[in-house]
Amino acid sequence: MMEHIPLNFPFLAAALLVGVSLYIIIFKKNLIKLIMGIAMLASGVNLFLVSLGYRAGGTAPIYTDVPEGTMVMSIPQALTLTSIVINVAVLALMLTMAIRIYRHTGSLDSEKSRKMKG
Amino acid sequence: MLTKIVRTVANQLIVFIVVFGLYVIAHGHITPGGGFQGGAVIVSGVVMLLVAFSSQELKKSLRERVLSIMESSGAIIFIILAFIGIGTVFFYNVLVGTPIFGGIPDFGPGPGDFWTGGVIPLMNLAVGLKVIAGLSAVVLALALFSSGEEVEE
Amino acid sequence: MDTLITHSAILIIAIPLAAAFLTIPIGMASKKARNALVIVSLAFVAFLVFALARDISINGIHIYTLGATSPGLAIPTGFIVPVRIILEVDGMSILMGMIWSIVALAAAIYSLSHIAKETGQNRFYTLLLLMVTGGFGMMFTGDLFNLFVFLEITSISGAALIAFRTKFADTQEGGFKYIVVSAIASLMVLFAIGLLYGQYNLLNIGALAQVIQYTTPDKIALALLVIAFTIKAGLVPLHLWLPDAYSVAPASITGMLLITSHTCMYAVFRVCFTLYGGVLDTPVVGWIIIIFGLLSMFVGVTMALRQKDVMRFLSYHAISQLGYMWVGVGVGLAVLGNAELVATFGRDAISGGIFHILNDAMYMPLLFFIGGALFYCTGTRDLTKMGGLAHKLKWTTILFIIGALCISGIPPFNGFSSKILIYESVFRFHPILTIAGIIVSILILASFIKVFHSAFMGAELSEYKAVKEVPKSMIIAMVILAAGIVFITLFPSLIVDWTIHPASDALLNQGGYINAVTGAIP
Amino acid sequence: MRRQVTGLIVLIVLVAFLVLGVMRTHPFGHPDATAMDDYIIENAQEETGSNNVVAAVLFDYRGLDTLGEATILFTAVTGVLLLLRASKRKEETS
Repeated sequence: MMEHIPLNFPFLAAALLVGVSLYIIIFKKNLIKLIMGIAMLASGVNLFLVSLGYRAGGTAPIYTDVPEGTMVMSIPQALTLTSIVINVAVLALMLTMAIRIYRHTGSLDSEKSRKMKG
Repeated sequence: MLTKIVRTVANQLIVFIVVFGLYVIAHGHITPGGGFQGGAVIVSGVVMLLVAFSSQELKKSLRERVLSIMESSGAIIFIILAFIGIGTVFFYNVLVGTPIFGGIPDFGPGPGDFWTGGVIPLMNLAVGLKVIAGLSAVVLALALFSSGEEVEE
Repeated sequence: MDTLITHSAILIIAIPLAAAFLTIPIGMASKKARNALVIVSLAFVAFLVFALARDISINGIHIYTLGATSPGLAIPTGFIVPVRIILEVDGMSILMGMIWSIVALAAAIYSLSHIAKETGQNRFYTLLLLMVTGGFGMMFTGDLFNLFVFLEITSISGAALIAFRTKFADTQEGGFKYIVVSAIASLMVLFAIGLLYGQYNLLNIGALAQVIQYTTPDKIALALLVIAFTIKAGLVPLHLWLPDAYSVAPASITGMLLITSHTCMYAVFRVCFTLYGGVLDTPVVGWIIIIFGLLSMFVGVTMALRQKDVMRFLSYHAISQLGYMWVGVGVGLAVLGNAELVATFGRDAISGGIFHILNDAMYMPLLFFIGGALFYCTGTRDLTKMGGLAHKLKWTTILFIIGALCISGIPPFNGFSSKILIYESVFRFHPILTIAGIIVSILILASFIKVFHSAFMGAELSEYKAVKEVPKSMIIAMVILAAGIVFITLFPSLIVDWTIHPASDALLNQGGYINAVTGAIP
Repeated sequence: MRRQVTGLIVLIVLVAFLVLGVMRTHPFGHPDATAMDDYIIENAQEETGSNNVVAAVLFDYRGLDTLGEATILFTAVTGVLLLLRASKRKEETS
């Protein structure tokens, strides 16, 4: 029974998380929901990155008193760390602009607050 | 501003949060963690204070101007640490083998020595300073702006 | 001097960065010192870029391994693949670097008086320098993840600068659109990097290019990378954010944003030619790029014809000009597998496309700066409200005429020399492309005549009686770009031999790029 | 309505792409190629003196990325403070 479970389950989960967030980004009109969608998209990509580096039975790539054994790959962890911080920065700026838009137009609906067309 | 109970508890807790954050920053090269993580821990304490007290209250002790300069200096320290390697190559870890953080641990598992890592602990400190100041400034500015006040230049 | 050249690749990235960190503390003390810091650091970087360009034309591809025991040590001794981040500067990167250094310097000088009345100038210049850093990083890096990081620096600083004038609602909307689009695009890039890393455990472009096999995940990574970078470059049909963002930014930033579009285009070329060059199904990808490039040319120019806002008008023209470059390089990509066709016209088509990048990077920012000057003088971007400005703005009018003649490809201006190079080579590939290009050129000329008539000609309007010529620093910035145009116009063959052909050869020479990193002859 | 249909098509195509891509990636927990990471895990202690290999990657092997990351944070903070600034100077209002 165990063999039928796909080993790539974490990767699929990451892809589906990306899919759900893309759904939110494409179909939701509220700016805050859009921002949440982008945060989820980032989480999906980060999940994918960090699960790429996993090695079965591996420990964290830090030499401590833990007995020697396989270690999981360290570069994906560093990349994920970088990407998380980048996303925090992007989110902060997006929220600031959303607040400013709300101040100007009184609405967070992307249809109503839209001024420019053509 | 929340009730007196919350404010008192927050006032006591912030000490522990800051100490833990500093621990995470300082031991970034031997245990999980580092400048970003420890900085985020301390900023979570700042957010707690922001919830317990009002943003106006907090503004008296955390000036944005000061935070700005702190952040810039953290960034400048980081880039200077990268620049001191330029005798060899940019980002070269010059301190490995010197008395300051120069220890090289034996290969394989071990308890970890604080005086290792070359420029890595120093960079962690610089990044920590930057993250604390930067994220506090963002959180504070957003809170102040939502309560109707704009940031001074 | 030799040490300076050895370290110049990283210095070009690190000096604007250090200056950006210093801008806020220095700006708090003195405004003049801050302005001097910005201009001097950018001028020094421009000097370094040209010195490096000279070195590359003599010694070939420049390698810089960060944190290794020597800059040229790309692969650790006794090991097989690169581990550290490597900066790799070849003819194409340095051409983009030269463009970026000139435009950034001009934009900084232009800003000195353009935003003089606004608050928040310290942070404005900080972000401007950070954007310069991000652009240089994207051009010079040889590492995929590093490319992503610098892409993010460019996008975030760009978005904040677009929304700089916070008192208008449309600036916030433009900035928000820009950052949402950039965030999605860069996360797509990151996903693609993950797919490549998962298979080959490599992040270096050269090392990846050596082992890449074109499996299913590779194809998907290619699609994600190309889509993401073309979104950021503003290729039709993914261009909808571009006019909204470009038209509301301060004019100096619009000029720089255009170069970031070129840089994203450069990233597409890097991915298609260098990363996937050996395995790519080039005719298919080439044709896709050509078709969307043609679409860009037409959609851009037809949308521009009906614009009333001068900056939106120019933004749509920018899209249309980007189309020419896509078509030129796309033709080169389509014949990449066939050495004979590459020699007869493929190389010329790529050269034409790249030459057009250089020309576009000179006249398009100039036109954006003029649009900003009109806004500075009249307080409006609406063309129907302007008129008779030639009486007051002598310099601006002359510069506008130069820019308009260049963009419409009137001989002997520089826009003509690159367009003719594209037309000639593309004609041998498919005549319809050349005909389309000529039609679009005529439409561009028509639209510019219309704008010139409505904004500059006619009787002096009463509400603009008090208008004076724009401040000196704005004129100096525009004259720098106009001088570039005149230089290219006078010596087109010199420029092509010195900068354009090395750049197109660098794109075609995938083996050289790989060899510089891995040291193995592929 | 037309926009919704286009959106749906884009969504389905993209998700199909991603799922196809991740299905063909190596089995979870058993990466095919590990040369670069093995080198770093072997040599990080000797070359950088850091027991934490992730810290060694962050600040030594891929230091420029971390500098970029710190720069991005700096950029965002600067951007937020720039956008939330008062649009008039204090001396002008008083």
